[in-house]
Amino acid sequence: MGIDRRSFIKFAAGAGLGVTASPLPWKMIDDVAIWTQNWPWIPSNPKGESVWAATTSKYCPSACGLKVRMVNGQAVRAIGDADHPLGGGLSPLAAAEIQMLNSPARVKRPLRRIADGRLEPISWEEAEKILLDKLGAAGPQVACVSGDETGSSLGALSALLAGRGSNQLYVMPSDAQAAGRAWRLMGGKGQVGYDLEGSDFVLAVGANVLESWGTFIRNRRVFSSSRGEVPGASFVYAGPVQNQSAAVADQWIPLRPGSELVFLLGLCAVLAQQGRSVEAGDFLSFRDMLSGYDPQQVNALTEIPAQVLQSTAAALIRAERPLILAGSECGYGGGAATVMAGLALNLLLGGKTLRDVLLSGPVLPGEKARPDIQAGDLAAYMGKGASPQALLFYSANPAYALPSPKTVREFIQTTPFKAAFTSFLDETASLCDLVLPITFSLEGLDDLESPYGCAKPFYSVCRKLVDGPAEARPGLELILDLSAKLGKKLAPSAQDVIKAKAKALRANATALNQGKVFEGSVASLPGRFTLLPEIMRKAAESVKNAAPTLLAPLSRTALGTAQSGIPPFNAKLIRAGELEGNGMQALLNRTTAYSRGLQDGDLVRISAGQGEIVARVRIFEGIVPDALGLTMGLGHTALDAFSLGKGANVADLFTPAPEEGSGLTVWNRVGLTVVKV
Amino acid sequence: MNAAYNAPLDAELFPEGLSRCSLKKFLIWLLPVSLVLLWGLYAAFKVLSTGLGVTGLDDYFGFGLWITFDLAVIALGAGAFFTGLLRYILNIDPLKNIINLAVIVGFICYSGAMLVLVLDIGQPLRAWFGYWHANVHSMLTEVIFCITCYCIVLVIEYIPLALEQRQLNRIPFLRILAHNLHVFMPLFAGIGAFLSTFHQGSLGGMYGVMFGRPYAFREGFFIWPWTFFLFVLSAVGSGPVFTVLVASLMEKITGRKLVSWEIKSIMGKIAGTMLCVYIFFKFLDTWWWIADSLPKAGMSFDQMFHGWVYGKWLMVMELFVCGLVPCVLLVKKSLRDRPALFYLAALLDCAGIVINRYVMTVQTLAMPVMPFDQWVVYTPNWVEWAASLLVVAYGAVTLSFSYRYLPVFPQEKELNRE
Amino acid sequence: MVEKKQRDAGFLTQAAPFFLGLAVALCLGWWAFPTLLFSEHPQPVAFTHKSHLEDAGQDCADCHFFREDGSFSGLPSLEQCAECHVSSIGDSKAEEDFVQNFVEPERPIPWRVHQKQPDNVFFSHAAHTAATCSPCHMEYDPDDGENKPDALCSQCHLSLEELDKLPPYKENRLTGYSKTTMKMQQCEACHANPEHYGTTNANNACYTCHK
Amino acid sequence: MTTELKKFRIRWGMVIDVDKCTGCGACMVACQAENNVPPENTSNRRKSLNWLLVYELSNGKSFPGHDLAYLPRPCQQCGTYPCASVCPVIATDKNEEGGIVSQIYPRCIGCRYCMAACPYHARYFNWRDPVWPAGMEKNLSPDVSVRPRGVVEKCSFCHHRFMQAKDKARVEERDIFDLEDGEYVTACAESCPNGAIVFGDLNNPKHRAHDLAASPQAFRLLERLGTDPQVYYLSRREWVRAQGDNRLPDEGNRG
Repeated sequence: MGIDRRSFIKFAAGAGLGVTASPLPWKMIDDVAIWTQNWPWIPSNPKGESVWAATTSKYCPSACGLKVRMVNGQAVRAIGDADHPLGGGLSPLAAAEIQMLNSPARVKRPLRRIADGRLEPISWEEAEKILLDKLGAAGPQVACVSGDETGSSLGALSALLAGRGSNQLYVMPSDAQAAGRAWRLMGGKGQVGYDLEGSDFVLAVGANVLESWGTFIRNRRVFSSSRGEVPGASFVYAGPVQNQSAAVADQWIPLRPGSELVFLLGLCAVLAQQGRSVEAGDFLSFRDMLSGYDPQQVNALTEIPAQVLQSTAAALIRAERPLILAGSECGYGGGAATVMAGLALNLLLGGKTLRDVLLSGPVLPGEKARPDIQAGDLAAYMGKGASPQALLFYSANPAYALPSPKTVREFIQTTPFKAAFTSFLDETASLCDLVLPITFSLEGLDDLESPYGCAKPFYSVCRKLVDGPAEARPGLELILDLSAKLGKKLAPSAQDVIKAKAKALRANATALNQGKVFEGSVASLPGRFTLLPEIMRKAAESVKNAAPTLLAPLSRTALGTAQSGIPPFNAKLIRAGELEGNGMQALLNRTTAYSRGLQDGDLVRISAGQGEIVARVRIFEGIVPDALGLTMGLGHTALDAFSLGKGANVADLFTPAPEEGSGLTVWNRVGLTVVKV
Repeated sequence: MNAAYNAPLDAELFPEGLSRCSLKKFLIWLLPVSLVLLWGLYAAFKVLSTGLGVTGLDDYFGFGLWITFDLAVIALGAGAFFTGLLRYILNIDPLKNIINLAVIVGFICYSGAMLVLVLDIGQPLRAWFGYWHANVHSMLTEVIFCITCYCIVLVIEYIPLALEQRQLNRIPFLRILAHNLHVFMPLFAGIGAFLSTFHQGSLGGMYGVMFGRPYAFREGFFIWPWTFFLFVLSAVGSGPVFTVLVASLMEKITGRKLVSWEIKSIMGKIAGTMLCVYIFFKFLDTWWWIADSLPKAGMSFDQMFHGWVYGKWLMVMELFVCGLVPCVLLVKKSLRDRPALFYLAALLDCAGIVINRYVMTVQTLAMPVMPFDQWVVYTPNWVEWAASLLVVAYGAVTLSFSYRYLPVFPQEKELNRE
Repeated sequence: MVEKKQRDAGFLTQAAPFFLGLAVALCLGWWAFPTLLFSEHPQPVAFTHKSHLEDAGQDCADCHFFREDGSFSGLPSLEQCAECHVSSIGDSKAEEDFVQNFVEPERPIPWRVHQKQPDNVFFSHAAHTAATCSPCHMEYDPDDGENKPDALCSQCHLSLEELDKLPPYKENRLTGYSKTTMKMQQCEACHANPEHYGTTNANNACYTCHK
Repeated sequence: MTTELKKFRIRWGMVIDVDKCTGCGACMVACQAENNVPPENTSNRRKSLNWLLVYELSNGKSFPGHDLAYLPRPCQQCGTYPCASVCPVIATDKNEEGGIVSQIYPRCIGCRYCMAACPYHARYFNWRDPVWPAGMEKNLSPDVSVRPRGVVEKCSFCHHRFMQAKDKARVEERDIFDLEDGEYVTACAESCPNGAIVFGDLNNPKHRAHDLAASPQAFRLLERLGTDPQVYYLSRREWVRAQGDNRLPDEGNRG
């Protein structure tokens, strides 16, 4: 019996009816819709009990407190810790810290440069062998750069170098370094501390106090509490750009870039004229020097209206416990003289809010104290161009962040052997012969002592909370191991270093290991200071011959650190005023732009020294005349897709020069040439 | 009829007594259309497989070219329901000469719009939620219900025409079916008119209810904002002439007379009359919008426009050049009877409605409502164009086949007596 | 008469393909499809509630308890199991396997949860307690001796406490849902019941259950 | 057609002090991490998901009279919502105690009508499937389901935290509708070091947000459209308040 067309149609009709009358089509329609809510390629939520642990952020430069939530051994969220002395909220970096554990820029295994210039994975045994060989061969001809100022790793590195007979350990330049030099010169013993909590009038000069300067999360918590129902401290910001601090400050005092020092001296002059003095051997010569900075002269130098100077000084005098914070917008290169003038102004006002924060001091054989290490001038060292035999980088990215990165890159490249201990494959690591993965925040035992800005000695142990990449090793542990293998045993383990530190600070190591932080007591200020007016005077001289267009860098914490680049979560925080598409934006006010024949949207080539940046003009009225604002933290040439190809690196334009007087390398008055493309 | 030697290969399928071009010529015509179709299908595949990220739509313009296109074709496809209404319910007999085309155009417009909607919604596999989990307060629910139902009605209206195909018509069952469907056509025309009026209206209502968008928001009657009624009126004011334009375009392409001038003129008169009513209320609405609605939202008339892309010229075009002008040209018999002016009026009429749908969709969304927000410009990308052209190509194919094999135009034989 | 019979027979013969198609489709739709749609998986551990409750004298709440943060510990963690089973304490093969495969390598147990809900559902165990339901539904009262203590739990969960062997877990091949889990309709049996609104805090708002 | 105002015993609300916001963006990052919003490396800001977006406001004056402010914009959780009323499939609604406008991802069909209706641009569409850099999906939060492509999402006032706070209260046998101030706060409010965002029950006099919302310096965005938002802003700066709503030139400042 053949199947004719007719019976086939009948069969099909019956089948159609039958299927319709069965659950098949209806269940399928429903299940297909359910399938769309459970697509297998969409990641699923972890499930399980939440465990919380307190720690201090090693990623955020503010060293804010964190409470980390973990589920099934994975960190899932970090929230702020209001009980932490430096905490009380999150910075945009701390908020992304958990995600940075799995950043695409992470280094996950040791890498070695091979003949064709690429980096290839090798085993730790091989890597260690190369490292020990090269360090052994280099002898005392070894230098090291660390990007971690607050951890015991810094001291351990100094001890390691001491064992090799070298003292070439440098930290990345920072405001802390400038302040350290100033404080030491003026007679301070430890690290200068600022009692923000106890102040009723905060004048931030150059320091972007609510975004990037010092322990800024704590600064912001103090700011927050000042805005309660009962008005607390006033915040005044003086600087070239209406930045984050200026946006909420009670007053913004526009200052031309680099004129912070003169502004501060002007304030000192008004106070000195009113009979204020400082217990200092050279106060008289200081006062004499100030006579060159009366309001009229300051106005002539910097165009700050005399009346602004007078009223600011009056407000400072009215305040019971004023605090002046002097620093630089970009966080480094501001020089020691500005900080000295800031400190002098604080002292003229009684210095009630200044603190001498004593540090733990060396605990390892041959270790150098932090201020001694900070005394080294990395920019100057690399600028001189005499490369060592071996160069080590520890969580540092000078090839991106140091001024005139081109010189820095040349310096690194001419060094016969260079190795990076790093969590991220940054610009510097990309130049190295050997890249060694170290754990990131939360992944390995680390510690954090008294970050710059805090008012009291502070110490926190950053415990291992989660597993890092299988081959990443905790940095401190690694340094100790390395030193031992090079023949100098520093300490049996990282835990022993921490215990020694705790002992030195008279802190409870057990509590520290449980996540509690230590806050020490305040030491009294030195009875007598030295003001060194000559340094300030010399430095202030250079303000006189300022270039017609000055660089005003803008800091944006959200854009990451030099080592990490832009965290993936933060890429969408970039605003139109910072990047348009992937093009850099140059902020100019209308008058400045018109006087240079520029209009909104014009493409300009901005050059200074050897560096050059192409950017688009964006009219922004919150910037002083004759200044050009550029956002820092962009223009990475390494790391991951979230950092690459976005804008330009402002450090390219930094032209380092020794500060007259203090000798510290500075780049706070960068003159620019702006040409329309 | 004996097969002539020079008759095309598929001559057996042609409508009784009508000649058609050679199959080769027909296929050559279909070739470019198919290429566009394939391009559109590729775009559709991209959208369905990777999501709407491939389009030029964004979070400011959740609605863009596609929705504009949908609204426009649905308005222009209104010729189907309105002609059906006049032909079957009001018994305006001469319209029988164009009703078939009106139905086909309507079917193409609605099925095409639904095709685009499938691409436009992010989760097409959940499209049936519109029925199952319907929110009766949403204008869009009304749209979903009415459009799908009306599309089914259009299919039912199209079936008897398809069954009149010469070979199919030989099968007794199909012939009887076709005949019976014809008998019921007034019923379907009535349902169609009801459904269509409602969703044309609720498409307008969709915009009118958006009280967060001062550009579109209108007050209204009961639950229906004024845009509800304006959309109905504008659709019936343009749909009929669009059908005529399609017929005339087919005449140009085929080189044969398909619809008599008289019929076209009637359609023009109907559309013109309705357009007049529409334009009258549209002016009233615009005045009230400027005088009352906008100031209530704290906004001025000038704030509704920006630069060239969103300039006032669009409004001048919509209301005057493509509104008042075609009104006059279509209503006044002496002007209407001059073919050049008639076609110009028809084109302007349709363009005006497209502009209306465009500004209601795009300008509504482009206008910043928060004072610190900014105007944004929307540019559709190739995916959106390709998918829209997919519908145009699909329409061309459907029309081509319908014309070639179905007795679409009752007057054709008479008008083309050799 | 004969003619009619012939006609009937003719009709039957003629309609046979139709009914054949109907029958095939009905079998396919009602039997083959529902069977094929689900895949079957055994549990990773041959766990028995019975021996834990009866032999070991444990309480339900020893494993299924509320945490301090209000969340519910539906399944015990491996550490909890290992509190007793750090090494085999009995002589069953199942326990030996468990210790070997999970406790020793510290591998979390990939339980297959019959009531597993998708990510977008938040089920609050704390809201569905005897305290909420028992005032009206006496049969859920745990203090009522006549009723089984799990009467409330078994409203949603399979009753496993008397079983020696765990039933296999069936998973929808397409959606990944457990066959025995509740769908929204079943939640709405209570949540959409207006009688619940005043007496409990149950309501049928979307955000009562979705996340 | 307008939506009726729904009244609830609890009205979860936010009071955002614009004068305290430095625009650092910590709230935006915290929000993404908390709510499993994927990171995006796109230069198209109009296609990236930001449940909370910080806008930069300018007073429009020239130097030195220029002033700027930062205004974080979560979903305004409107009392008279323009969005939920237009959803054809009830994927968004305002129904539960607390008055949070819900968004149900498995229900949403992705028509984007709600986005068109929302004047605050608070709603976002998943233009693509969410992708985290390899390995980062391990750090997803357990609390919020991950959305597939093709659905709309928006700020939920971290509603899952309300669920968790209620569960905690239930276990402690407390009234779930009388939570203490601060027991339930959103991730953004919690993250802000400046304390610019205060979250609480606007109807509960024991909550700080209740008093702050009544401040003479408080304003809401686009109030005159009648949306009745549950998000309040504070600023002592007149020009900032003026930018909260549209005003005709002849209406003065608080029209």
